[in-house]
Amino acid sequence: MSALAALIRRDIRIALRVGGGALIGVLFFLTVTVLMPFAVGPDLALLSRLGPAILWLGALLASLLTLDRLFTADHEDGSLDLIVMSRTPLELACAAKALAHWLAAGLPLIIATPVLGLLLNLDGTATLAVAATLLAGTPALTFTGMIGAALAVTLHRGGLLLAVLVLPLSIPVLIFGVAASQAAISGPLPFGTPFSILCALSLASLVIGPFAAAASLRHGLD
Amino acid sequence: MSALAALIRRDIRIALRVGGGALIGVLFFLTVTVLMPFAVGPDLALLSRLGPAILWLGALLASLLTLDRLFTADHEDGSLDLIVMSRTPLELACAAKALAHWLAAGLPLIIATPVLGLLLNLDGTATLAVAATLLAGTPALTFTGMIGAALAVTLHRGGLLLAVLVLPLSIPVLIFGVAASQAAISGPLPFGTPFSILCALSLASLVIGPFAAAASLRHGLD
Amino acid sequence: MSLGPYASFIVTSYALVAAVVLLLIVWIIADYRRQQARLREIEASGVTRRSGRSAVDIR
Amino acid sequence: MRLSGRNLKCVRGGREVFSDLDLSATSGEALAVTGPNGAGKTSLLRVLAGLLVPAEGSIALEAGDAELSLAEQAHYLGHRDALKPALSVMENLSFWREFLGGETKDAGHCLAAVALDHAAHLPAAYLSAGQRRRLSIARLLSVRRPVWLLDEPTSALDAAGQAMFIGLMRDHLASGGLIIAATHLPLGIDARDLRMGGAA
Amino acid sequence: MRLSGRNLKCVRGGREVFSDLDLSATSGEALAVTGPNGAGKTSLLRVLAGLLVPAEGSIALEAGDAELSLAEQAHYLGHRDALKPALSVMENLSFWREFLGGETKDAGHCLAAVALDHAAHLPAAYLSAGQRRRLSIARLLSVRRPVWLLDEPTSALDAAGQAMFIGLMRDHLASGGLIIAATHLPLGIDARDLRMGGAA
Amino acid sequence: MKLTETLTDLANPTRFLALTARILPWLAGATAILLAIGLYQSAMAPDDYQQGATVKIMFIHVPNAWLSMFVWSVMSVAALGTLVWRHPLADVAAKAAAPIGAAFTFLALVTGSLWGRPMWGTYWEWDARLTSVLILFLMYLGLMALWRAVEDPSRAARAAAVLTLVGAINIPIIKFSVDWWNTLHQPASVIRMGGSTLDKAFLWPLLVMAIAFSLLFVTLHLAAMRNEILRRRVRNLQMMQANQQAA
Ligand code: HEM
Ligand SMILES: Nc1ncnc2c1ncn2[C@@H]1O[C@H](COP(=O)(O)OP(=O)(O)OP(=O)(O)O)[C@@H](O)[C@H]1O
Ligand SMILES: Nc1ncnc2c1ncn2[C@@H]1O[C@H](COP(=O)(O)OP(=O)(O)OP(=O)(O)O)[C@@H](O)[C@H]1O
Ligand SMILES: [Mg+2]
Ligand SMILES: [Mg+2]
Repeated sequence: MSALAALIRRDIRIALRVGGGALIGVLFFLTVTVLMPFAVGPDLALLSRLGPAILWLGALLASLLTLDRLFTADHEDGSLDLIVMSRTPLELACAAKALAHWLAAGLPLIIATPVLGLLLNLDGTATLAVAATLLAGTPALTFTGMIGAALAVTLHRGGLLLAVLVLPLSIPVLIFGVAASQAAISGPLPFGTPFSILCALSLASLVIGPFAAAASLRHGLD
Repeated sequence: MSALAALIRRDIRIALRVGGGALIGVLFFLTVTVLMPFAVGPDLALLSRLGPAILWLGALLASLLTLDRLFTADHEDGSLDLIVMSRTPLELACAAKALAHWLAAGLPLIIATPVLGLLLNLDGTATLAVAATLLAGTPALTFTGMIGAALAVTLHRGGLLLAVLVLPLSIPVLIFGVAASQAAISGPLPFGTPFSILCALSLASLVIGPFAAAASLRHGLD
Repeated sequence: MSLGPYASFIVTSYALVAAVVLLLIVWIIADYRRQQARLREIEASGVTRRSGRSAVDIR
Repeated sequence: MRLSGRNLKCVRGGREVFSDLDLSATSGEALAVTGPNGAGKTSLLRVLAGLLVPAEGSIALEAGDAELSLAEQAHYLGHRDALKPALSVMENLSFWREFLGGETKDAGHCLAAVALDHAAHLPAAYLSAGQRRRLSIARLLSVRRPVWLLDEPTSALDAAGQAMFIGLMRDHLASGGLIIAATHLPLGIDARDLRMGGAA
Repeated sequence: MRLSGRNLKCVRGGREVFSDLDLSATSGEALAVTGPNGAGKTSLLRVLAGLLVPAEGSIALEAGDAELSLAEQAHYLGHRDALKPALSVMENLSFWREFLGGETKDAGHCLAAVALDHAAHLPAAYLSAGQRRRLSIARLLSVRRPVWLLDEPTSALDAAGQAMFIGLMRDHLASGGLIIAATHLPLGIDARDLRMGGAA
Repeated sequence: MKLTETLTDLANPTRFLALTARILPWLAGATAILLAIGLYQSAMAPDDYQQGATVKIMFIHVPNAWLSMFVWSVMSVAALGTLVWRHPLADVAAKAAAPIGAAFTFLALVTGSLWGRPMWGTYWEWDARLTSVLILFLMYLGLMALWRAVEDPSRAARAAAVLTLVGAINIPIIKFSVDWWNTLHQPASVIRMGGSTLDKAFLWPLLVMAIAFSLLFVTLHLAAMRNEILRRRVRNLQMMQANQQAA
């Protein structure tokens, strides 16, 4: 237990020092959001309609930007060897690393959602809905992405596999996330249905992700 | 001259073998495009109106995704030291690396545009216009992003901080890229004006990017 | 002086400017005090500058 | 305690690195693995550490902790030193100490043992090559593991550092541990030699 | 040719590493930089290579090529070996040979000189530590540079490799080159000693 | 000869501290007086026939907007000092200016929005002028984040200098955005080719306020630079303390 806590603490600390901290995460989303009106044009109604998708894309991007090096960095400096050899089950260690990544990269986005919602002209309920879907859905992005990150290490292929493997896995998450937020904002579908699917996806990935990642690390190191 | 050619060849070869750049960019691009209909709803007219904006956003985010390790990999294995010491002016070497990156990661996006145009319900001229603006504009994205990549090395910081620093620089490119495509599709403004500004931005970044990157590498290595 | 129908906008903007400028001033003064205090603290612990002059003395 | 490998064969990247290799070491004993570059010393250590799966053969640890695998009872010191540049020296060491678990020693003492205590609060990015190596050695001390698998442990150490490390290895052997070390230089302690053949 | 540094001072991470350092070396001469871990040997080499800016002092290369800076006339062999795992041994060497430019030698010959010709088509990811070091040494041979700045060049080399490298350094000195090498082990060639002080 | 002497004098941090200690009170006094005059004049200024009393927002909006650009220009000059002469005082000047510039930019944005609501019927519109100022604000924040994120000051200074110079291209974009794109925002009326088009009744208070705010910036900047120098002195002493304890 304390081993896992130590791992989580270490990874968050590194993320904050190297990535520049949670504040930077928020600044990043601010910038991405500010970009949108430039591309789409200053049509406020349209902007608020696109709002959830923009926030979800930002979340995907933030997790992709940093996730592919989840294990690679540890592999390159030899830490991964020691993690594999340790007395902590590898599945739990993988889960701890993914959790730390989510805390450092996913959570700040969710906390910043209200501010960004303002810029994107979302009203209160819409912002709340997007925040709820992000909270339920971003763990799935991290935990499926983790599988690609593990394969990237064992196959010595960086981006390619991550992209090929992870994006198809995360597209359902994106679709249901955006669908649930849209449902909450404009109807006519109920919010509950896509949202519960989203939660199911997250729960499934919480289990499958660590096992798949650990299996690929265990068999693929050299 | 042959030194620069060797550098470009090496970087492209590595990109293709490791699989980083090209495919992840295209796949991300694809994801953004696939996601939009869900966000906007099944309104085909609106979709084709947003088409150029979506493609440009995809291109910007995809280049952001792959660019941050342009110099970091070379720094970590010591290659950068030798590149700095070499007889090739550092500005040219930086430009060559950026060019290689664009060839491996930017060009595939442009080649993929027609397929994505289909998905977004764009007609022939519109697709052509977007492809032309991307061809003229993505070098500017790469060459301004390079500055961030160089800062990543000298600051020992990765990811989001750099995105925050560099994204504001790419906003003008995005504006004129979208404006030119819109002009070609629906008028009333002529295509030429924003397009020539776009080309001017690209040319300016071709000069500023390598100088800024080289300056930051030269002053910041240790 | 009457400010017309938009008095609240005018007053708010002047008040905001005053608030932010005051905040800047307060921050700078507090920062100055903090650095001075730290310098005194270090000096009290016996570290001296190479020039041999007191670090707190800046005149 | 007795570590033994029987009839080991290792294949990497489709090519056979070594085969038919037998080895054994008991408590208090050191085994020096020597041989030309590319002979397979590092590969052998990684097989023992459980990081590579041998193509043939078996490895056994007798009279060890029955609940734990060999890897869980071993320290591995490789070329790459498992340090995070963004963390301080102390943070790096404390992390491994907590994460590896088991019987631990005070981190400050371990740093002092490798003469790095004055640098405890520096970021690891600031360390010189030898200082990094010393910090890795401090990790071996901070958590007790009976088996030490060392890959060229003294590289980058200065004369004082080598003497210090020889003392630490002696202490480890005296307390019932065993050492298997790949090396090109004399280890500095009494050690049986395991010579591996092969090309440069 | 004569390389001299006068009154050099180096500051890294806000801390002074060394100061008041003078050095000089002429054609055909080797300078062995020695000292405890963290004394500043690597820092000195990086200052000479132009990769660090000295806080004070000046460096001059007399009777070298006037059109080129010292860095452009020097080879730097550091701890990190500038190899790309995805490229083959031959591709790695050929790239540096073409990129560094100047007077070049056949890449195949250079690989043979370090006994790596049998591995020319392997990916560099497959090399053992000593083989990687040999490949870096092949880079020194493939392009002629009068000044060699070497940081612990023989680490990871086996006995045969060290003998081979001593021969290569001798040849380099005989052809009018000069060598500045940081090392903890005897270099194996006649060399003047530059002893640096400092903490562990 | 005289000039270079003064410059080298100023470049010495200790001399800088001594000199600024003497002139800062005068600067602060002058700022206060001019601000008082400017505020009185803007209170007395007549209403605009189109904009009514809201024209009073101009007297604070425009100086803040000008300063937001001016401060970045100051930082660009300092950046040259950092890269070309590697002078620590240039680093200090650049670092101290960033938060002040960010504050002015923030104020320009907020007062502009508050003016926009009565004038254009909206607080915010994604047009070129407004957005380029928002980008300027983001870049100030980015620079501040960079200064905070990197603890080694000279390393941070060099990176920030490169970035400042690159970001300087945004300044002409802000200035000329109203000419290049047709936007909601007013085109230049004070500083333009062919002389000012603004009525004297508004021009005077505006100019006084602009000078007052510029003096405010100089005062705050010098004070912040002093703090920064002290902060570095603290850092150096702490380092020496650590070294003395290690020895
Ligand atoms: C958030 C919104 C706004 C921003 C970011 C903004 C920004 C700026 C900037 C940067 C300038 C200086 C430009 C230069 O020197 O050429 C400026 C000047 C000015 N602004 Fe705004 N502005 C905003 C809203 C407004 C509004 C709503 C009005 C009035 C309807 C307004 C009226 C003016 C005027 C009259 C000037 C002086 C122009 C001149 O004389 O050169 N601004 N503003
Ligand atoms: N990147 C860096 N940033 C800040 N300080 C550093 C950095 N690298 C090294 N140092 C410090 O500079 C000093 C000298 O380091 P250097 O690497 O030059 O030592 P060295 O003589 O090569 O030691 P070794 O024998 O261990 O290789 C050390 O005290 C180290 O902590
Ligand atoms: N990751 C790898 N994939 C495939 N082959 C490898 C890999 N690593 C090493 N090899 C090959 O295995 C053989 C043995 O390598 P190993 O690293 O075990 O040698 P070593 O005895 O440690 O050599 P050195 O003295 O140079 O450290 C070498 O021929 C090498 O080419
Ligand atoms: Mg080995
Ligand atoms: Mg060294």
